[in-house]
Amino acid sequence: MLYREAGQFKTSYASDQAIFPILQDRIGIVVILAVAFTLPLYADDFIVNAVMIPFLIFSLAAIGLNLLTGYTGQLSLGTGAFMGVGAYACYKLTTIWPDVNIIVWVVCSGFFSAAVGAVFGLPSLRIKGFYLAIATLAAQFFLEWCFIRIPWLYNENISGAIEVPQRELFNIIVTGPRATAETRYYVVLCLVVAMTWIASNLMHGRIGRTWMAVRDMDIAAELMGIRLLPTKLMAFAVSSFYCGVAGALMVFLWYGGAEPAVFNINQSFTILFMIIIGGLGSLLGSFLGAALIYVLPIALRFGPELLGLHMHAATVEHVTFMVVGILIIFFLIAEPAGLARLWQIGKQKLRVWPFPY
Amino acid sequence: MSVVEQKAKPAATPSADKILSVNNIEVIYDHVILVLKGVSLDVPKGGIVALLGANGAGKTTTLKAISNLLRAERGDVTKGAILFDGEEVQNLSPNELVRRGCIQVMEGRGCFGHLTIEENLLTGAFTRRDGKTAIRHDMEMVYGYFPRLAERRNSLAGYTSGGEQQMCAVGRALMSRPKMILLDEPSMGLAPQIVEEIFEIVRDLNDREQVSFLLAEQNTNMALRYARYGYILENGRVVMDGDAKSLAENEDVKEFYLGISEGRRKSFRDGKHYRRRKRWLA
Amino acid sequence: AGLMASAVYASKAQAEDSIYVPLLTYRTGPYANSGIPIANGMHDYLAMLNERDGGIGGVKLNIEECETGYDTKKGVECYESIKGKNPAVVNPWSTGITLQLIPKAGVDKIPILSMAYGLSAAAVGKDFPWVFNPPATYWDGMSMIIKYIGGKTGGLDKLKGKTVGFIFLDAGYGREPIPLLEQLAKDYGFKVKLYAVAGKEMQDQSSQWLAVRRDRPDWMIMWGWGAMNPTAVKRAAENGYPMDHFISVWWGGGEDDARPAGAQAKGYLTLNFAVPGEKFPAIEAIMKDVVGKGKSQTPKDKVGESHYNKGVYNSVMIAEAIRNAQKLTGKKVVTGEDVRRGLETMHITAARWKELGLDGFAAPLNITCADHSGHQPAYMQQWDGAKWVKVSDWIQPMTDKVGPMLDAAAKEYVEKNSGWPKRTEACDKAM
Amino acid sequence: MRAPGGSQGGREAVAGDILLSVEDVSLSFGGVKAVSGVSFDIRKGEIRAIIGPNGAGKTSMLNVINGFYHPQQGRITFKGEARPRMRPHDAAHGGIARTFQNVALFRGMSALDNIMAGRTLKMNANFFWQMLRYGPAMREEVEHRHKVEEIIDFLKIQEIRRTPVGRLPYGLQKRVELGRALAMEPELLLLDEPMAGMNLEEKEDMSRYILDMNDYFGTTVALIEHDMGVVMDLSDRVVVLDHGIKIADGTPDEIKGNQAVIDAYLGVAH
Amino acid sequence: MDILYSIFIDPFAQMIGAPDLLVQTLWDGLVGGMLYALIALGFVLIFKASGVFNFAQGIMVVFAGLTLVGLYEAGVPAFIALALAIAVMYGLAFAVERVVLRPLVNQPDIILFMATFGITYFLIGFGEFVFGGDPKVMITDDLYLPKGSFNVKMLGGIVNFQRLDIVAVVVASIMVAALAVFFSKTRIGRALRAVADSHSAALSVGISLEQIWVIVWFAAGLVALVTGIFWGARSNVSFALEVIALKALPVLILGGFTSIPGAIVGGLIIGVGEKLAEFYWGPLVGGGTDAWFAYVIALVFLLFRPQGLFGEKIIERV
Ligand SMILES: Nc1ncnc2c1ncn2[C@@H]1O[C@H](COP(=O)(O)OP(=O)(O)OP(=O)(O)O)[C@@H](O)[C@H]1O
Ligand SMILES: Nc1ncnc2c1ncn2[C@@H]1O[C@H](COP(=O)(O)OP(=O)(O)OP(=O)(O)O)[C@@H](O)[C@H]1O
Ligand SMILES: [Mg+2]
Ligand SMILES: [Mg+2]
Repeated sequence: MLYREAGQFKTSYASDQAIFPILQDRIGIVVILAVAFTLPLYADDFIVNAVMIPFLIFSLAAIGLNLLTGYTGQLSLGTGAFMGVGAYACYKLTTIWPDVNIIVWVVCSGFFSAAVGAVFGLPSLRIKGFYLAIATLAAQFFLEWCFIRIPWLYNENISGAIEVPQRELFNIIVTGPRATAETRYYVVLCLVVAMTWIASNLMHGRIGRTWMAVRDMDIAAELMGIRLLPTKLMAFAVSSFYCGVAGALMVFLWYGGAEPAVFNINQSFTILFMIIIGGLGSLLGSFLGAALIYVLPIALRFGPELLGLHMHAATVEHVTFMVVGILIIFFLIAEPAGLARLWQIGKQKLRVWPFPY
Repeated sequence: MSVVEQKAKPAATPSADKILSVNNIEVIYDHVILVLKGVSLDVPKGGIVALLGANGAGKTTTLKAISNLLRAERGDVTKGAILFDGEEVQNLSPNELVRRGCIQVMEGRGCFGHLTIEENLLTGAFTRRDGKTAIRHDMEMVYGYFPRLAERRNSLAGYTSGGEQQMCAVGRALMSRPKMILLDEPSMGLAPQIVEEIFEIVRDLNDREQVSFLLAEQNTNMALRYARYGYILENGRVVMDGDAKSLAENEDVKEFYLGISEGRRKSFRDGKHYRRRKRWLA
Repeated sequence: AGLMASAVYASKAQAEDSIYVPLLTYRTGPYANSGIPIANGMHDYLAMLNERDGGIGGVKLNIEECETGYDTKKGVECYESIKGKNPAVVNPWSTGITLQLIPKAGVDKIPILSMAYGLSAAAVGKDFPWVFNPPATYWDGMSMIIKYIGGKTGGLDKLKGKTVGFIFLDAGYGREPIPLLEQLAKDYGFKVKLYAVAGKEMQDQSSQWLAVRRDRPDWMIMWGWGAMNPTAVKRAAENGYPMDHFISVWWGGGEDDARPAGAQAKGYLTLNFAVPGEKFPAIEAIMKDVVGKGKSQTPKDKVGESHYNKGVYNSVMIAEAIRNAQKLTGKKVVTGEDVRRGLETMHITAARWKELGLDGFAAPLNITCADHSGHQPAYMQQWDGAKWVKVSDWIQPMTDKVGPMLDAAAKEYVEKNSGWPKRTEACDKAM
Repeated sequence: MRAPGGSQGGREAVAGDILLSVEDVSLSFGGVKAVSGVSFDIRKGEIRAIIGPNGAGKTSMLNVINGFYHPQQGRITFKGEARPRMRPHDAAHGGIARTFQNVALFRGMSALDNIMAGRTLKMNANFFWQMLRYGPAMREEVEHRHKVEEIIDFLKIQEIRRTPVGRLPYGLQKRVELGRALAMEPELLLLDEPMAGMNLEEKEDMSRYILDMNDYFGTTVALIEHDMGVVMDLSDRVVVLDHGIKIADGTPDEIKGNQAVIDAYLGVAH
Repeated sequence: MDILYSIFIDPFAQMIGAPDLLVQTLWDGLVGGMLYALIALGFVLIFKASGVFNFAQGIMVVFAGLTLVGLYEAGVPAFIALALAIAVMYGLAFAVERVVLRPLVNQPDIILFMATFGITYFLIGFGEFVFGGDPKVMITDDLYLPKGSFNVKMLGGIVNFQRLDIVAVVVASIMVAALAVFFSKTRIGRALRAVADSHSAALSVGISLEQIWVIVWFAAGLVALVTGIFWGARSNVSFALEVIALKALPVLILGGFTSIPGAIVGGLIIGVGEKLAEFYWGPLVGGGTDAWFAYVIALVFLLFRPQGLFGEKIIERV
């Protein structure tokens, strides 16, 4: 009985079109944001640094991919490389113009990966589905090769890796080894919240509808006056923008340095799996998926220790792999449409509670 | 026969004269969407039974529950039982059901787009073991029923027109030599004389080979002309049943399903603006 | 998440009366074949100290492995999870992870020991007080190989006009020695041909070896890892490349690298800095107290193999650094800060090796405040079809060539990383 | 365009201008001749039916009209303009909307969003405002929502506004599809078997919608349908195809009596 | 000018100048291509029969190889180990059908794809748990696989043929031919294609998905075992082998997901193409082009034939 929209009347279409039309949802989101913004006050460094920051960054990348794959229906396996483009762009920008605020560069780096993404999105006009994956795979491997082969990209560092120089924002160190976990966390959190909000706006408006139309039935979409190529290219660009920013954040605010291997195909797969398991075409799903795929293995690794079991590190790893595999299958069977859908069904049940349906 | 009577009957009694009996089933999709709220019906051996009802009444769902295809749609029969030839269908897999002679023609065709028309027909004979010549023979029979299919036998089904696909789906079901066919809107998208033809085929098979039929139809007129018994489904409940003749004479049915009021057929131009349907029970 | 945090704290509390030695290892993933013996060697030696001596200086070692799978992401995660537990030292065992940890080490005050891998420039103690890469850097290794080749051709000056092929894993690790190789090529007048092997191609390499057949280099040098090594050895043999002209850096010198090619690999050469074999008293102690008692994952017949002994070498350095740190500070339970000082004053003479029960196991090791690598010599070993045989004396690196390049590289690193801290840590006197 | 409500009783052929004309169009796929040498025209404001047996080439004809297929031969003139290599979205821009034989809704979206998607062409707030969902973007959204709600009221599908269309029963899907096409405010609406799979009452409703649309908005309609009752009652003129060839063209009454049509299509029932 | 020369003239001059090397390159490409095709075949089988893009094929190769060698190392005679490995692959097929596919019938492709990723994860963990992460040497002698090589003098040079490669090519060709016939000519083959088209329609005509899936997964398991043996013999059997599955993707896509001959032709085009490119043009850009070249070839072909060379037509009609 707690979760009912009964009695909440909409008096205008504007309010009916709000993203969270139900009061309880709005309260929920405020609570989540409040918890997120106060987290460093009571969580330890490990949680902030090794769990929350990567979780948020992965969520952002997952949103990026979800915009393309979940909302527009274009399967992409090049996420890792697009993230890499963002990271390398950000690195080049901040080393060429060190005085410009790093946050500006992080955001700008998204434009570079948007451009690259749009170029590799061109074949999407002709090629579809799993076949399209090949175009993005070509992007993945070609770009990965560029990250290794073009020394200019990493300023000719002998190690072949990029290192993150120290940068400040209002005299607070935000990147480099001396930036505290809290600072980095807040920067990441703010960006992720802002970009999620923007993504949500886009998806609830005309652009989102055209993308979904293209996903669901491209022929019908075209017969309704939607131009396929510009629409798909825009999806590629926006999606790559998100991935690029996520990549830049990953290197600058989490790893503090990166070699090309960070942006390999496994990264692409990881993020794809996040959105599938979280829910294609759902922003919430991007977060849930990131949590399951990234945070769960960490939790599992520390699980045995928690239970006082002393397993060998490698054994823990083996068991973790098996359990994660089983859980993926389990969740898929429980709800193929993803965790986000599971959540919706839960809400629906709550709505009719205490009756079964 | 009324709904109440059916409920009272013990569910598991196999009865000799019924090929199919559905006892008070309830179906839920996705764990939350309740679609059938207690549907019961019987099909006698060698009978033709029509299942009528508006859009969304639950006809397709009922048929899928019978042929056990619901699981593939994340639907579940949560209550009640379905007996085909004395056996609980819930314990049988769809292919075992087909082997036992119960086959469904799905709504919206469901042809295999990447197979040719001929290959589509052959898949219909998948469960058969009586040799190539028998299968050939039946294929010729199907081509005899639908000459249009013979013309298009080597084209991929995905490229054929809507009506051709519908014929293909019906023909494919015939290929399995079933004892009972569940037809879901067979007339949809077919030209009038083909519709007629399909119903003639139904009657013919029923006469000659004692094949039983359960027809879910919107074309009430046709359905009641060929069926012997009918059920009317509204909102997941059976609201009326009876002999085809008596149904056809019922005033409400006449008005809402047959489009006859005051004894004559109305023109579609004369439709009143947005009438509210009178609902039974629901 | 809260639960996990408390788990982490719980083991922190445990650690009060012992020295926490985390080992970042990888027994899974595509590079496991190289990772497993090393992990075993590292673990077993430390475990042996616990069993035989009750730890170091009377304090037990709390040895804990964290599985990285050679994956940077997991490696960093491991680091984050151990850094709160007062680790004595971190061994990242992956160049990628090392690069990531280098900037963090100084901030978290945890020394990084990257034995003969990682960032070569980190040998410059002035700029990298927290990073150690003994006994030799990749550049040292490359210079030793060229020296060896020079010796075989009758002097370095005879290299003029010869062609040297370099086949490498196309990643930071494999590319690192290229600048030195090119420098040496210029100095001695030989030609260099590069053959890059992408990570995905590790198992194939046919186009690379075909190119080798075309170019007919006089010598082949390899910087490979994991599954790349055995495949390369096989391809070389198949293409009829003379195996005794095919030399790998020390990481290609595992038994598992040569064994799959079997007799075909006969003649294959690699550098090594820790002599394989189980006839050393310390290794025998491992056999008796650890492996023999089933306290290890090592199969008996793998004790004393080439990579295993490299793992032992790594742990000897850890143990010696802890010992030094105890002496320097007078504390029993030492932390990362102390161990850093211990590492900077590490001096394992031949006599000390003997004391350790490892007589002739390795060349003397000398790390100082300025020199975090030691630039110690290595020797050449050759596969005889079934095992490794030592075929050369200790080869000294060309310090005169390597030194200036290291300094330049370190300088460049510091310049590129604006805000890189100036060294403030004082230097201890060598003991 | 006729005045609202001005069409009770028998309909005279509407003497509008020619909106679309199809001249000698042929289309074949490999060996299959889907359409061969068909010519006819559609006048402004009329309801034009296209009938014929299964596989006669009716759907293909619609596909040619809105640029999804390109005929090998012949010419389509729409509003006095012939556009040889017209793409489907050009047709949409020109004011042609359609529904599909096998419902082609955007399955993952709600009914409301589907209909809103129909208004894409009419919306133009730029990316920046879309991003913020504020200012022009929000205004536009609300304004079009009003229009869409009118359509929803018109089609009586208020209750299913928020239901993902994939889960709707077939008949309602067809109705939503009609709504989506209506939302485009087309000049020419192509309906491909809009009443297949509907029962009588629903057909009556649907007929009503089509007539009203035709009356109130002056939308020209090309209608493919197999229910002869509907075709004969609704349409002003009928063109009959068989095996890709036009076999008759005329008012419903003429068609009813045409022997060729009876043989090829209607059968004895009528 | 120089650049143009080294792109357009020099490589061809080299080819003509040293025809033996060209032949060797082509042969190596052919062998490589056949071996890619073998992996691709595993994908095709499952895709064709159930519309599932089986991400786990790579790990199945490793798992099959490890089982064989692992059993052998545990003292089981080679051919009994082989038989047991086959049995294990059957068990795997059975389990996958029961636990994964059956509950996920009629779900979109991408979901099934994801499920196979779950299988991959499980098999990695399970395989390492049972067999350990260290690499194993493939048994070749006991399986009577030939060793060594012979040189053929031709075209003014010598061309080297590995005996093992020849066997690999022969075995791969036989498997492909057999499977191609099976798919196009038999009743089961037709049913498989029907299942790939639509699960629910296949159910409705009485095709037993359970049975079909076990058959194809088992067939794919056998293909994996053969692949494991040959790839294992080329380097060794380790978890690193899993990545070669990625090399099969362009082959698969170029050939068309559903075509068995396509897998072979695609394999050959890609095998030969990438070897030629790396060998003759690679040095211009510092080598390592084989990391991506295959994908670019595939992409170029796709732009002209969006369904791959032999793929089923993409049906578009409304
Ligand atoms: N897979 C599904 N998930 C959720 N709800 C469903 C699903 N399939 C059908 N429904 C719902 O079940 C109800 C009955 O649908 P059903 O398809 O059985 O109706 P029907 O009588 O066959 O209608 P029609 O005449 O339009 O075919 C509808 O309200 C529909 O929304
Ligand atoms: N893309 C295509 N490729 C091959 N053949 C096609 C294609 N589209 C249509 N056809 C063929 O053209 C013929 C006409 O098809 P069309 O869909 O226009 O028929 P229709 O008149 O709409 O029939 P129905 O009433 O059954 O829907 C059919 O025989 C069909 O098989
Ligand atoms: Mg239905
Ligand atoms: Mg049609």
